[in-house]
This record gives sequence, C-alpha cells and structure tokens, in this order.
Amino acid sequence: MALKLADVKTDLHNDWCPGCGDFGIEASVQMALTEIPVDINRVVIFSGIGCHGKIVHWTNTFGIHTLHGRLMPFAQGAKLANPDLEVIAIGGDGDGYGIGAGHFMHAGRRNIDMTYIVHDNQVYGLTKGQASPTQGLGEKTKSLPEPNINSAVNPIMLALASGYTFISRSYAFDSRHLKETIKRAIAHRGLALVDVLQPCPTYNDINTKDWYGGEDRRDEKNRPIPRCYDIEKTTGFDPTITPEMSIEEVEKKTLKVIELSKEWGDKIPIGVFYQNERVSTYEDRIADRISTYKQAYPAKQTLAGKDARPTVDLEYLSKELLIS
Amino acid sequence: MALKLADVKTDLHNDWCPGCGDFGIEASVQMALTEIPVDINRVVIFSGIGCHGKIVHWTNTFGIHTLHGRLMPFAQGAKLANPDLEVIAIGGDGDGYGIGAGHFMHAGRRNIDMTYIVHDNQVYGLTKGQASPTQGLGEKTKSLPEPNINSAVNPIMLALASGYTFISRSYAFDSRHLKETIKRAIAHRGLALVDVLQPCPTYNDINTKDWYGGEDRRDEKNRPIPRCYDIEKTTGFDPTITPEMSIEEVEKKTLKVIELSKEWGDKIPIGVFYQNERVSTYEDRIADRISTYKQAYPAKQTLAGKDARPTVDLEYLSKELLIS
Amino acid sequence: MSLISSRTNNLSWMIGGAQGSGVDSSANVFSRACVLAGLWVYGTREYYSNIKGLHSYFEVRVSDKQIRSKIDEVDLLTTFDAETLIRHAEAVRPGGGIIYNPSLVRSDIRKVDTLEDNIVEKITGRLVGQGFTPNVTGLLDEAKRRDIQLFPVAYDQVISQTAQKIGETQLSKVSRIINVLAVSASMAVLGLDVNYVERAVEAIFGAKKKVIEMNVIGAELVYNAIKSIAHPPFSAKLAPVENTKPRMFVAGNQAVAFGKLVGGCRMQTYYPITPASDESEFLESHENFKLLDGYSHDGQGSIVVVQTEDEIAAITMAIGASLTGTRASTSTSGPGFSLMVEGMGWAGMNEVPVVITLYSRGGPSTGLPTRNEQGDLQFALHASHGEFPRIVLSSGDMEECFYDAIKIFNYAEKYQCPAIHMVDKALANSNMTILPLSAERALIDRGKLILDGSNPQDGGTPYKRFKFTEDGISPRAVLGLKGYRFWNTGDEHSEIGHIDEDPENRIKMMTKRMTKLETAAREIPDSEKFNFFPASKSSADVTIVSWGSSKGAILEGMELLRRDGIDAEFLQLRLMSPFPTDSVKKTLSKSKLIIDIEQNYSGQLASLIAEKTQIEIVNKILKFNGRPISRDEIYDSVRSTVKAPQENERLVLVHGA
Amino acid sequence: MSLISSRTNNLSWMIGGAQGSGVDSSANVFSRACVLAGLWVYGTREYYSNIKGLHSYFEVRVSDKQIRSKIDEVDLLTTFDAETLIRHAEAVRPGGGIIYNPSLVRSDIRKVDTLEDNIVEKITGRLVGQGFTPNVTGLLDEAKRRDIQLFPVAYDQVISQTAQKIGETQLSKVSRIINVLAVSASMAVLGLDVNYVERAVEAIFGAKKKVIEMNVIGAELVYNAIKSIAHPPFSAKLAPVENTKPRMFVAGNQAVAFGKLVGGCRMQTYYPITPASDESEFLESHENFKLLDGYSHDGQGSIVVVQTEDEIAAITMAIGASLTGTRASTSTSGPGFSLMVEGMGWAGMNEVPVVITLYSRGGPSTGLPTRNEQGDLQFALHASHGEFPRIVLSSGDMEECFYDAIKIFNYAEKYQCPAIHMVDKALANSNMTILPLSAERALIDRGKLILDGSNPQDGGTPYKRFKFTEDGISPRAVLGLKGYRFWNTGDEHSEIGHIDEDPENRIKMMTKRMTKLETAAREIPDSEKFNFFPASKSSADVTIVSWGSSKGAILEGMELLRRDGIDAEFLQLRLMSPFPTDSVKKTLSKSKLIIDIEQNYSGQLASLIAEKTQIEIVNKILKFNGRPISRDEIYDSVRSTVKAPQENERLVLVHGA
Ligand SMILES: Cc1ncc(C[n+]2csc(CCOP(=O)(O)OP(=O)(O)O)c2C)c(N)n1
Ligand SMILES: Cc1ncc(C[n+]2csc(CCOP(=O)(O)OP(=O)(O)O)c2C)c(N)n1
Ligand code: SF4
Ligand code: SF4
Ligand SMILES: [Mg+2]
Ligand SMILES: [Mg+2]
Repeated sequence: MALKLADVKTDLHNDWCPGCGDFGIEASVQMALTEIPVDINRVVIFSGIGCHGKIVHWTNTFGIHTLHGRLMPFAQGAKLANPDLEVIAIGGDGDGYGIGAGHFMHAGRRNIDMTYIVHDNQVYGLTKGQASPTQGLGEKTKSLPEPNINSAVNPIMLALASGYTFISRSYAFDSRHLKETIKRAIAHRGLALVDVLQPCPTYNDINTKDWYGGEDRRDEKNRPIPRCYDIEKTTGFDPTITPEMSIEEVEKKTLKVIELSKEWGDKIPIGVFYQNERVSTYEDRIADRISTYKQAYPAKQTLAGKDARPTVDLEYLSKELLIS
Repeated sequence: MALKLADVKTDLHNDWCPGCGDFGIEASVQMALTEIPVDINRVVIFSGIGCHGKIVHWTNTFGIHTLHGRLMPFAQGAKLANPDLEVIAIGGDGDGYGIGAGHFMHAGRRNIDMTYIVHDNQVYGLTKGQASPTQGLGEKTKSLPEPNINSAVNPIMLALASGYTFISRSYAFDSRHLKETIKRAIAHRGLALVDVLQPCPTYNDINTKDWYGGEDRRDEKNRPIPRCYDIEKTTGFDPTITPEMSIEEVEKKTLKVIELSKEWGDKIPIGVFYQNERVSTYEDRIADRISTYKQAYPAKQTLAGKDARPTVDLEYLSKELLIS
Repeated sequence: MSLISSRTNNLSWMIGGAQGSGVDSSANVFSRACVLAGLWVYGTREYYSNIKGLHSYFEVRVSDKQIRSKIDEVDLLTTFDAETLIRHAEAVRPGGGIIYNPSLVRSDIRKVDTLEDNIVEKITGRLVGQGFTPNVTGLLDEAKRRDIQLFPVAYDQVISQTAQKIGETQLSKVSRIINVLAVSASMAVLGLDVNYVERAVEAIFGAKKKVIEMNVIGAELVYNAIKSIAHPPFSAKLAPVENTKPRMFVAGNQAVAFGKLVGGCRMQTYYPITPASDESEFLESHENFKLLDGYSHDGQGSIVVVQTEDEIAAITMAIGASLTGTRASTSTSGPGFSLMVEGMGWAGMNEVPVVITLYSRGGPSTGLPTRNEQGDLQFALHASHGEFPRIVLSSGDMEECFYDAIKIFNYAEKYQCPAIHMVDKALANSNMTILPLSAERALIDRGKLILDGSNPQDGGTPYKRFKFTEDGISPRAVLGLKGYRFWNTGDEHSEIGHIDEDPENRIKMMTKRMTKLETAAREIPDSEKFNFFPASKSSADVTIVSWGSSKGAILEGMELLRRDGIDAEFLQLRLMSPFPTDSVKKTLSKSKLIIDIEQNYSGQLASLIAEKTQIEIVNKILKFNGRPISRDEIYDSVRSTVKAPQENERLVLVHGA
Repeated sequence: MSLISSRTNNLSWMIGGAQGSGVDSSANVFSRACVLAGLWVYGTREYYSNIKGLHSYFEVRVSDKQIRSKIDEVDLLTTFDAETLIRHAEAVRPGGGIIYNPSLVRSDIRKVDTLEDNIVEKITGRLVGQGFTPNVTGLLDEAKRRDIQLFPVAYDQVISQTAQKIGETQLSKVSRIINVLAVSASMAVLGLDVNYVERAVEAIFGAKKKVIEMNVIGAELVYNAIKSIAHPPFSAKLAPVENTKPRMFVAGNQAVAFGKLVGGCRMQTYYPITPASDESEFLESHENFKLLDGYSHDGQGSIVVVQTEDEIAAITMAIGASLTGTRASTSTSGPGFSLMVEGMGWAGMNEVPVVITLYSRGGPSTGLPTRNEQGDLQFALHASHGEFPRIVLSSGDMEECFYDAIKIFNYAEKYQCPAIHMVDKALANSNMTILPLSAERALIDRGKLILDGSNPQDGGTPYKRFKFTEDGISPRAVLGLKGYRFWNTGDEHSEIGHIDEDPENRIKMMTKRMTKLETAAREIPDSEKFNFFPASKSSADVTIVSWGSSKGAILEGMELLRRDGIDAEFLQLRLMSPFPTDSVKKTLSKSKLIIDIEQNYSGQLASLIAEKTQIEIVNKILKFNGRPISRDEIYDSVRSTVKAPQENERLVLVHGA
C-alpha cells in the first residue's frame, strides 16, 4: 500500500518561522519516505538540537530528538544494534559541524549504512542567530553584533577527509532535487551525507532564498540566475567510484570533488559529489568477526528462556577461568 | 645568552619505553627551543593525555599537561589571554584526531598564531595499544585482538579542510628535519600543524622504525630505501601561498596538497605541505574589534588600584541602563 | 481575601503575543514609561523554546516602592492577538481590565493552532460548563461576569490612520507599532500620561527617527481614542511620583555582566545556550569600556569574548586564560555545565581560579530550556569525579547578581579553585528597577597572586606552584613570569607540579587542596554566606529556608503573612560550598517550624542541610512547573503550612501559564 | 602483636619488577600454582601510569580457606631487580624472607632513577640512621638485623644454564624466564612442589611449547639449587590440600564481563581508559559465545563491542542501542564518566535503560589513573543537571561484581532509567579464587518491555511511550516495532513523546518519572540493597558502615577484632540510589558506636547517610593514598577507634607503597 504524504506527517503545529528553509527539507524528506521501498515501521529518524531538530515531531515515523551535537552516535548505536532499521539522521550545521564535529568525522571512519542530512543555514537558529561553522569569515548576518571572526569549514571536504562514501549537497527549496538526492542517499550502501543549503530568513540575511535564487543578478531577459547548479546535469560529472576503477582514476575523481567543494558564491554546485562503492560497511566488518551478526543482531537475540534463565552457557564460558 | 640543550631539559626520569619515537620528538622540540629567537620564559608547552603528554615534564619550560583531547582549547585560551606567550601544543593522535577531533577542526577556523605538534603513532599508547584514528582499516598491530575496524583519517586533508595555515609532516627519528620543521612552524604567523610520524615499538609493530627506514626493501647495494621523502627537497614543491597569488594558482597548489596527502605506504611525503600567508590571525581579528588588544591584552590589564577599587568606570558603563 | 489594599501605583500588568512579534518591546516600553514616571517595576518573561510564532508573555508589576517579585493576579491584561486573551483572561482578577482587539471576537479557540490540545480542552470546557460559547466572545462574556472591564482597541484602524499621517502606503511597514499602541492603550486605561510612553519610545529606539515618529503618532491616537470614550474609572491607577534619584532598569544577566566587567573579568568564553548567552552577548557588545581616570594609560579596558565550538572548549579555554593571570569565566546552563565537569575537575586539581556562571533552567536534559528551575544545586556541588574544593555561590536578586559576580572572582583567586555562580532563569530574564550599583562595595582581592617577576626565585630554590602551606594556599605565579617556571598536570603531582604517585605525597596534596575549603569557610564572613531576615517579634512562628530567585517572593510574602499575624523569619542560603554548617545549625535548631522553599522537585537545599546539619526539614514548598514562584504562592502556601504542618508536608505550587 | 597464628598455608607473598618485564606473569604463575595445589589466593596489583620501566608489584595472599583482602605484612618478598628490594624490604615482617639477585648487592639506591627523590631520601636516611650503608647491601644488613632470612638466587647463571640446555645461544631470548625462576625459587623456599609451578606454566603459556620448555627447565634448576643448600626451615609454608571442587580464578573486571554476557548485554561501547577498558577488551575477545542447548537456533550468541571516538559517543551510542530493545552498556572510569553525564540525563528524561559500569580510580581529574579510590559516589548520585531517577549499585567483591552486572540490567529495564554499577579499581584489578559462578541465581527480568508487535495498538488509541501510570512505569516498546510508533526528546514531553511546555503536564511528567524511584525502593528487596553482617553477641560493640572493595578487608578485620574481644557488626551499603533509608536508620539508631570506613577523603557515604537518615557518623576511617585498604589496617584502626573514639574521630590510613 503506497504511502501518502499525509501518512508521514503528524498533526502537530509546526513552529518554524514563516519562510524557513526547514519547511522545504521537511517536505522533501517526507516525500522521499513515501517513495522509498522500505517498510515505514522500520524507519527511524534521529535529529539534533536546533530548529531543525523539531523535524522528527512533525514527521510520522519513529522519531528520536537527541542532544545537541550527539545525533550521530545515538543514530549509529541504534543502527548497529538493529541493522534492519532504516536510520536517517537529521542535524543542523551548528549541531553537526560545530559541537558535533568530532562525531561527524568519526562516523565517516565507520561507514555505517545510514543517511545523514544536515540543515546548513550558516547560523545557530534556535539560540538566536550566532554564526555557525559554515558562515564565512568577516560575514555579518543581521544577528551578529560584529563580523564573524572564524573561517568557514568546508563540509564536503571534511566528509571526504573523514571517509564518507556518499557526499552530496542540495538546496532546501529545490524539493525535487533534494528529494531525489535523499532517496539516492538512502539507497547508498554506507554512510551518506546530504548537506542541504537552507535559508534562515530570520537570522541569515546573506544567504537568503533570493540570494540562492540569484534575484540579485539577472540575465538579459531579467530572469534571476540561480546560484546553485546541478553538477551531474550541468557538467555530466559522474560521482561514482566503483570497485573496478584504477587508483589513478579514483585519485582524479577525488581531486575533482575537492575542486568542486571549493566553489561558492556565484556558482554553487549541488548534487552528488562522491559515491564510493569500494568501501565495506561497518556492518560487513562486524559480520567478519561475528558470523551471525546479520541474522542475530543484538536487538534480535533471545536473552532468557521462559523461566527467565539466561540463554548463555555459563559453564562453557567460564571454563577458561576454572582451575581444578 | 644562547641556551644549551641541558637548559631546556628537566632532570626527571623519562619513562617512555626504550626505542620510543617520542624521544626523537622530545630532542627535536628541545633543540628547536635552543635555536628560536624567543625568550624561553615566554614559552609555554601544553600537552594532551597519552604517552606523548609527559613531554612537558621532561622539558624545562612552563609546562601544562592538560586533559585527554582538550589540549587545543587550553592552549588557545592561554594564547588569547596573553598573546605575548609563545605557545606550543603537543598532542597525540588519539588525543588530537580522536577524542579531540572537534577541537582540532575548530582551531583551524580560528588560526591563532601558535604551533601544534602531533605524535602520530597510530595507536593509543598509554592505554595499551588500541588503534588510533590514523591506523588503517584492516591493519592489525600486535596489541589488537582483531584487525582495525575503522578507516584511517587523513590529518593533512583534515587540517586543510579546517583552515590550518601551515601544514607539515615530519618523522620522529629524522631529528634535523623535524627540528627545522618545528622551527618553521613556530616562525609561521598563524596556526601551524606538525604531524610527526612516531614509531611505538611497544604496540605498533607495523609502522616501525625499520619500516619507516625501509629495512624491508633494499636497493641494489642492499641499502634500505627509506619510506619518507622530503617533498620540498625531492620535488622542489613550494608550499607557500602568498597574498599576491592568483586564485587559480592557489587552487592548483591546494589540489597538489591533497594529492600529496594521499600518498602513503611506499612513499610517504614529509616536509611542509602548505603555508598560507593570506589569512589573518585570530589575534588580528580581535584587534579589529578591540584596538588596544595587542598592548593591553587580558593578562596585562590592571584590574584594581592600590586601594583594591576596580579600575572600570562603572558610572559611565551603567549610563545606558540608568533612568532618571 | 484580596492581598492588595490600594491599587494606585500598585498593580500588575500583562501583555502577550507571538514570539518575534515585538511583544518584548511592548513590555520594555511600558516598564520604562513607568520608571520615567518615578515608579518601580519588576517584570518577568515567559516564552517557549521557539523563535517565531509561539506564545510569549510579560508580567510587569508597578509600584511606588521597590518590588522584587511577581504576583498571581493581573490587574490589566493587554492583548492584541486572540491567543493572549484565551490563555490569560482567567488570570485577570475580578474588577480588573482587558484590552483587546474587537476584530478577533469571533476567533475559534480550537483554530488557534499554537494552543496545546489540553489547554484548548481546559478552556473550552470551562466556558461551555458556564454556558458560554467556546470562542473569544465567550471568554469576554465570562470576563464580564467576573466584573472585568473590557477595553476594545481597534488597532487596525489606528495603524492605517498612522500610516496615512506619515504618508506610508505599505501598511506592513507600520503594523509593528501595534506593540506601542498596546502600551499606550494601557496607559490611557491606567491614567498615566502618554508623554511617558513617548519618552520611553525615544529612549529605546534611539536614532531611528522614522520608527519613533510612527510610534508616537500611533500612541497618541490610541491614547486619545480611549480617553475620549467615557469609561467608569478603572480600579487600578498609575500616577507619576517625585523621584529624583536615578535608578537602573536591569535584567539579571546584565547585572552579572556588569559585575564581571567591574570585577576584572577580561576573558569570557561561551557556547550559545538559553538563558546564559544573553550575558555573553551583552559582554561582547561592551567589549571596549572606559577606565577611571588614572588607569586609562592603557587607553580603554577590554574583554575578549570567545564563542567556542562547545562547552568543553569554553571551560578549558577559560582555564587556559586563567593560567596567564587573567580573570576568566564562562557562562552556561545545565546541558553546557554537564559538559564542563571534566574541565572543572582539572581546574580543581591544578588550583586554577576559573569562574562558571551557571544559569539554571528546567531540567533534566534539554528539559524546559526557556523556563525556570533550581534543579542543579546538588549537581553543582558534586560535579566531576573525585574530590576537590570548589566555591558555589547563589544569587537571590539583581544586586546580588552584580556583587556576587565580583565576589566570585575574589573567592576563585583567593582559594585558587573553580567557583560557580548560580543564577536562576527567573533572575536572568527578569527586569527590575534598582538603585544604581556602586563600585564602592566592590573591592578586588586577588589572593596570593604573584604578578611581578622582578624578584625571581630562580637562583635559590625553585618555585613551587603547589607549595604546602598552613592554609592550603600556595603563592600563585602565572605563565610567562620569569623566575617562576612551573608545571601543571591533571595527575596527582609534587609541589613543583610534576606527576607524583607516591602515597605520602598524595595524602599531603589531597589534604592541602581540601584544606583550602576550610580556610575559605573560616575567612568568608557570615554576611557573605547567608542572609538572615529576622521576624518582627523575638521568636518567629516559622523559619523559611530558601535560596536563589525565590528571595523576592519570600520577602514580600512575609509582609503579607505578618498582616495575618504569621511572623516568619527567613534564612536565605547563599554560599553552598563551603557550607556555613554551624550558623545554619544554630539558626535552625531554635526554629518552631521550618519550611524549605525551593523551585525543584526534591528539595535539594533541604538535602544539603540534612547532610551538613542533620536537621531534617519535613515541610517543603516546591515548585517545578517551570514558572517562577510568586509572592502570593508564598503567602498561601506558608499560611497553609503554618496552620496545618502535618497535613501539608509537601506542597507543590502550580501557578503560571 | 602478630596477627597470624599459623603460617602454613596462610601467608603473603610479594613480587615486583619493572612494568613490561613480565612481573604480572610471575604473579599469575605463582597464584595458579597455589590454586592447583588446592589453596585459595587473593592477589592485588600496583602499577604506575606507565607502559614500560616504572615499578609494579603484586601481593598474593595464600590460604587454605577463601580469603578476600590484602594484609600489611609480607612473609616472602621475591625480587630480581634492585628496585623491588629497595622499595619493599621494609614491608617484610621480622622472621620473613627475601629472595634477591646477589649480583645487585652493590646497587646504589641513588642511582635507581625510577625511584622518586623523596623515596630515595627516606630509605637512605633510614639506613644511614641505623648505621648501614645506603645501598642494597645495607638494606640486606638491615633485613638480617630484623631476622629476615635471605635467599640469594643467581638468576643469570640459571638463565645461561637453561639456554645451554635448550641450545639457545642468544641469552636475551631466554632471559624472560626470570619471572618463572623467581616463582620457582619462592616455592622452593615455601616448600611447595615445583610440579605445581610447571603445571601453572603450561596452563598459562598454552601452545607455546618452546616457552614452556625453557621455563620448566629453569624452574627446576632454581628449585633444586635452593633445595640443595641447607637453610634453617622457613617460617612460612605452603602444602597442597585436597580440594576436588573446581574453583575460578578471576579478576573483578572479568567477573563483570561474565555478568554482562550472562545478563544479556549485547552491545558494549567504550573509549579506552584505565582501569575500565580491560573489561571491554575481555568482552571483545569473547564476542562470540555458546548458548545453552535449546537456544542455539540462532547459532551462537554474540555481543557487539564498539570502541567509540570518546565517552560522549560511548554513552549516547549505548542509549541508541538500548532504544532498539538491546541490553546495552558502557564502561568507564572517572574522567570518562564526567563526559557521560549529559547523555545520561537524556536517558533519564527519556526513560531509557542504559547501564554504565563505573570503575573508580584515584581522582580528581586524571588523578592517579592506576590507583584505587572511592571518590565518585556523590558524583554518581548527582551527575547531570536537573532531576531524574537513577539506580546506583555498588559491588564489594568478585561475586557481587558478577551478579550485580546482571541485576543492574534488570533494574535498568524494570525502572527504565540509567543504572550505574560501581566497581573500584581494587576489585577490577585484583584476582581471587572463588567458587564457580552460577547462572541459577541469575534471572532476567525485562520489566514492562513490549517486544512483540503482533498486537499493535495502531487502530485504537495511539501508543503512549510515557503513559501516566500508578507506579510511574510505562509499557516500553522498541524502535521498529510495528504499531508502537513513538517519539523521544530531551525536552519535557507529552505522553506520546512530543515536546510539551505546559506547566500541568510538566508536574505530572516529573512526578511520573520520580515516582519510579519510589517504586524501585519499594520493590527491590533489602537483601539486594545492603548486606548486614551481625556481631556474634546480640549487641555489637561497634557498627562498621562501608561500601565497595573495603568489604573483604572489613570482614577479615572483624575476625581479628573478635579475638581481641571487640565484637563488630558491619553494614555494607550496596544500593545507593534509591537509598534504603528506613533500614539504615533502624540499624544505625541502635548502634553504640558507628564507624564509617571509606576509601576517599571526605567520607562520601557518611554524607549520604547523614542526608538520608540525619544520623551523623562522627568516627571515620579514611584512606585516599591510592592503595587499597588492608585487613590489618581495619583491625588496627577500628581497634584504636573503639578504644578512644573521641581521640580518633578521623583516622587516615597510610599503608601501601
Ligand atoms: C550542550 C548544549 N549546548 C548548547 C545548547 C543550546 N543550543 C540549542 S540549539 C543550538 C544551536 C543550534 O544550531 P544548529 O545546529 O545550526 O541548528 P538550527 O537551529 O540552525 O537548525 C544550541 C547551541 C544545547 N542545547 N546543548
Ligand atoms: C576522558 C578520558 N578518556 C580516556 C582517557 C584514557 N586515556 C589516557 S591516554 C589515552 C590514549 C592516548 O593515546 P594518544 O593520544 O594517541 O597518545 P599516545 O599514548 O599514543 O602518545 C586514553 C584514551 C583519559 N585520560 N581521559
Ligand atoms: S530561526 Fe531560522 S532556521 Fe530557525 S525556524 Fe526560524 S527561519 Fe528557520
Ligand atoms: S607505549 Fe609506545 S608511544 Fe608509549 S612510550 Fe611506549 S613506545 Fe612510546
Ligand atoms: Mg543551523
Ligand atoms: Mg598515539
């Protein structure tokens, strides 16, 4: 039975600011949920703390609103304990690239099969507009008393350096592109990042919807020239790295990703930058050690019999320490 | 009066394992201290927790042995409060790229004028040999019960993505190279990373002194072929990015750095990868806001008069909130 | 019984509206207008953890004497949206007034989607139960039945008139004046000249000429409109009083910020968090400040404010700064403090004076981020593994926020340890009029700090950062000071500061550190440890024990109780560590009846008192619904307890919306 | 007075050496040899926070009855380096023995650079004061004067003989056998057949034929060499006893790991830290395990052990796992726990059963990472901001480590909250013989867990994860269970789990959560809350109150005290939260004299008891030098206290090197 959008929405009042890019992300996530071939009962969304974090309350799946910056370990813990879950982590840029930067990086090293969507609005929304780690040095959004004193990080490059096997970017108000990107991220086997450019009309008056839309620059027919362009569509770039490719090819692609990741301002690449199919998932690596992992994963094991007695053979287990 | 090595050593018993690469790093740091044009009384070394962290106790400068992973914020705090100090942070790979990864990254965004040396031994030494974040996926050092389950991070690329303006690598047992690299790092205006490849003979039986030295591969004359090569000397690569360079040149250099950062195994580049002179330091940025910062920095301000009365003009300060 | 005799210059006003719609500036304009008229105000703010759209409201009490608490009843509720009316109409006392927008009278309560389901049910149930329609009209009918005077204000009309007057065609550019219109309407009802509103508007909007102009025009239109209709005289009034002394209008977080600047804090680190970051942002916008003549050879004074990547960095960076001799602090609330405890332990071990301002809010976890609670006392006392001395000081009002922010640095430096300054959200986000703060009382004591390296110990014995001394305190040098080289480590260490695992040294070093707490307990005068407010008779009927922001409500509640013949004394605990055990024991052992009043679930101060003095406080009045305690709640609950202590061992207060 | 009557099968043996030199395998071989001979052992380990080179030593007590503590005196000190001799000669009782390497007699104490300056001073001072030379010879002379029997063992010679016998020319390949030589020499002195040493060597080195061979050859050479020289009979002896029942030789951290596996823990997260990571590594090396017949349809059982990037990730990952219905835990010690408190608060708020095994070591901060302390009790009780229920259970011996590791999961799941299992380093790193652990007593109770989604609530009312109930506990579904969709948030929430700031809901939800603690207090039987060891007479002379690893020393100390006519009773507190207030009050209110015994500075349990029961325990015996408490210290200090309680209100124990 196909799901409708209404099935994946709750009826709670949504309290994001009018015009917030979060609405676009919510819609795309929910649309994607209705289109992916996954039992909705197995879907769990985790979110961080920030405006973005409320998304789980508006979405009718299992929804775990975690702690500021700790989204990824929460989500990874659930996925490892029950690899049959479809785990989607949705975080903020302050949450994930700021206080959570360490977890962001180490998640890449694991490459657990899950999806990580980041609401990248260049500000700390919920605490009233401080600069987030993606805001550029010297920029001064209206909520800052003085220009931003820190340089911006490059999330795409960070993800690459950390080992993410799927790295993409989309734009909150390009719902089709975003939805498709999310679906591809979910379909990818391994850890998939979707960095979503998200206007925050309340605090970020630099990277606005108009700015992304290119309202400030017009072509000869006075049409706005949008800043985001789809790398795959526009340049024919193929982000896939297959097991068959030569090291040199891989290197070349990787450098291209870096090059693309540095574009910003007048031309902002969106789409999938990198999809590496050569790297094993953490689940596979566990299965190398624990042959029964995929069938009898932690959440699925029977701990006790009907008599409440443990199922573990203690006598056998203790042999090693028995002396007689 | 020129300092001698003995002046910068304490007479405490050094308890690193025999043959540990940490000895090489200690020697180079101390030699560098005798050769830099800085009053030794202004030098403060901060260290993390791990085998490496004990270095401050063997070194006769102000020495602050901090917390596991928190080295960088401690050190940055001191430097910002007293920019006249020469601050050197010395950490471990577990300390800095593991638990401290978030601080590692955000320090890059600030670019405070200080030096950060990392003992990169691919293991957690002091807790008995677990894999550190630089150990490769599937590698199995003798202290691991099973092959390493996480991918390695690439510190050079991480530093680049984070904004470090000086990025270098050296080798613990190449004392001349290491010493010179440290001196250049200290001389650099901005945040300088020195990633030091460090054999841990006790736990890391893969990346050993012999391995780095190339004892396992010999040229026709049966001389070992060392794995590390000096990028600048060997290839003539110039890591400097000057304010005058064109964007394209900068881009090209940056890509080269990435390329180099991916070499590992048979050829390991050492030397300075990147030295960016275009980026302002955090201290400069503060001075843009607080014009007196460089003369009257926090540690230097007079808080009270002889009568213990605060020096702040409270009446003036409170005007804004006074109503009459 | 009504708690108030006269309602002239003695009333409570409330305004509400969606977050982000400017309702905070309404409250600000109203309060300032009152203060300009020589009156005193106390204003509290309630808001959701939300940026735009959810309901927020302000209660402002006004009086001709200084006031320090909120009360339960509202004299005049000023609204311009339906939600405020719906949520708060019930809070208006019989005989009070409601200002409302007549165009909203048909609003369906069920359709206001920012209202929680249970609130909708409660209110519609109440209305239907009384035979009213479940909409705004019904609410107004209910109000009328309760003798509440209704004041319709046609905001939309005034806005378009104003637009016309200033020649603005885009109404949306003028609509923001609705906040000032609401205030002006209130003043018309309360009888305070519109001129005060205009002066307040000018003071607040400063250089924004156009904004001032439209607000002033609108204010006058509304004011005259209301005045022109004949109302029966309203039961509460404001009238200017002669008050030549200047006063400050200040929020708790600003008082702390001022205290820090005066107290010599020169580096503040923070990671954004409600309700702590207001203070850091205030500091940042005052990073350059004037010094007294005679000290301005360095030019100005300044404070470096650093937004860090997380709270772990915030505390450790502040510690790093402190090692250079800088007075450094960080401000946070519960979740951030939870991340600071490891760093704090390091400061404890290395005897580093670092100040943590801990703004407490509703917990546990993310909890109620914008609501009040005093749930962190025991955590502050025991945070971090192992044992080390710490100072924990709690402020009970704005003046204490200021002076304590200075004292806490003195304690931190004198006893060379982490020092926690506890401030509740109910203080941080409240505004009140106080007499100007004075730097006379604010002396700076840096303890055994060695700042001068001209007399180095290099030649002789090496400098011992952790020298064993009688009082546990060692002379403290700073990084970079010639002749005073030292080492720090989180490991147990020798006097020099190197790692030392010797069991004998361990005992001495632990004892040295812990001795500092005894030294502090001995040296800090009782007057800084607690406040004792005696009963009017020689023997009190009841002893109230409390801490933090409850202070104001308790003091004012006590006055009311006295009228009823209940004579209370009040022990306000301020220094929680080291705890003034003997004094508390002495005070409490003489009590007839003790009541512990706290804004948390379990009575954490009572636990502390039991631990230290072995006195069990059986009667507790607790509030943990996230809303600050009011004077009236104190009055009611203490009264009930005194009347029947056995039946009322644990009273849970529920007031607040 | 000597505390020991017979020294046959009742003695204390010590061995030391540089970290990394294999001294731990000496102790292991010695202990196993004893156990193989039917004896019981209790072994403790002291080591620096260092990998190689600094001194470490083991004390092994051996007896023909089960023993549970260490004592102060050493009967036989076995050394092969100078440092061990220098550090520990003094600990050998008059009449005891020392095995030493005669080639080291000229070693200069001042030249042993791993000795701390103050230790060098102390020892040379002692020697010179008595007229001995300040070197090893002097030490041996001093020992002789104290009637200590000296046994020179020419290790180097034996090593080269062994090398010759096995045809190895590189001496360095054989030199490691020195550890077994030392044990063998010890057995020769103590009179236990070398055959037990050989069997122990075989058991430990398993398949390494060559290693076994050289060790056995060397062992026999040394054994015979010592036997061949005529000594006066040594004052302590070992002799095999008949003991057919199998016993386990286990360390505390292994007992915990076994408990976790049996108790159903299927995911463990950790970040390396001393002394906690031993447990995780043990689990990792047992990640696949056998199930009982009848449950092996899934094949084997398994546990996923994840090394995380830090402790914040460790706790939050474990919580994530727990949400799926997996029994999940994390293990750490002080510094790591300090980083976990925010995550723990989230689990408290969302009623997630997560288990934290907290190994306590010397604090504060990095402290004494490899040494013992009980400094984290109050922190464990109050960690994290705000208020939520938690279970805190403390183990006192190996058996408790095992059974508690099971129980703690039952508590966590029944009361749906974080549960902390406290284990001291003195248990974690000690080894002892115990009777085999039994799975009979280890039942699993998962509380109100809904694992079966076959009866979904979808159609009717939606599932309420936080449904209000009488006992505060709501039926708990897991992620992925059809028909039981739910939400979690660290914010205060509705029964469904959505953010809810309503003040009424807040009161109900806080009360619901906190009610669980009362439910737990009611349901958990006294037998799981504390152990009470009565006096032999009806009324005890003294009541000892303590917790954790002090248990063994106290129980054995009590036996000695009884011989002196001091009849003690002992209340061992186990469940710290919820605290068994009434029972403790009842027990203590009848006491003549109470002594609190703890291994921390301030007497944290005494504070807890004062807080809960208002009983002040004036007399305290405290130890915080990083070394575990011994039976003899208990005996001495309790005796002094009983004799003169007023003069001995605070006794600080100092034993240990
Ligand atoms: C440990 C901790 N520190 C601080 C906060 C306060 N806080 C709440 S939201 C937020 C920032 C959110 O920014 P971002 O992640 O970018 O989310 P956005 O609001 O922009 O969607 C912060 C700092 C917190 N909840 N927890
Ligand atoms: C918060 C915290 N967690 C864990 C530890 C335990 N610990 C001590 S050293 C260390 C690892 C050190 O590894 P690395 O930084 O690589 O230093 P190395 O020993 O290799 O020089 C750890 C995990 C600690 N001290 N603090
Ligand atoms: S503050 Fe910004 S990010 Fe947050 S809801 Fe409003 S517009 Fe969206
Ligand atoms: S464990 Fe490794 S890193 Fe540590 S001191 Fe020994 S050799 Fe060096
Ligand atoms: Mg954001
Ligand atoms: Mg390392």
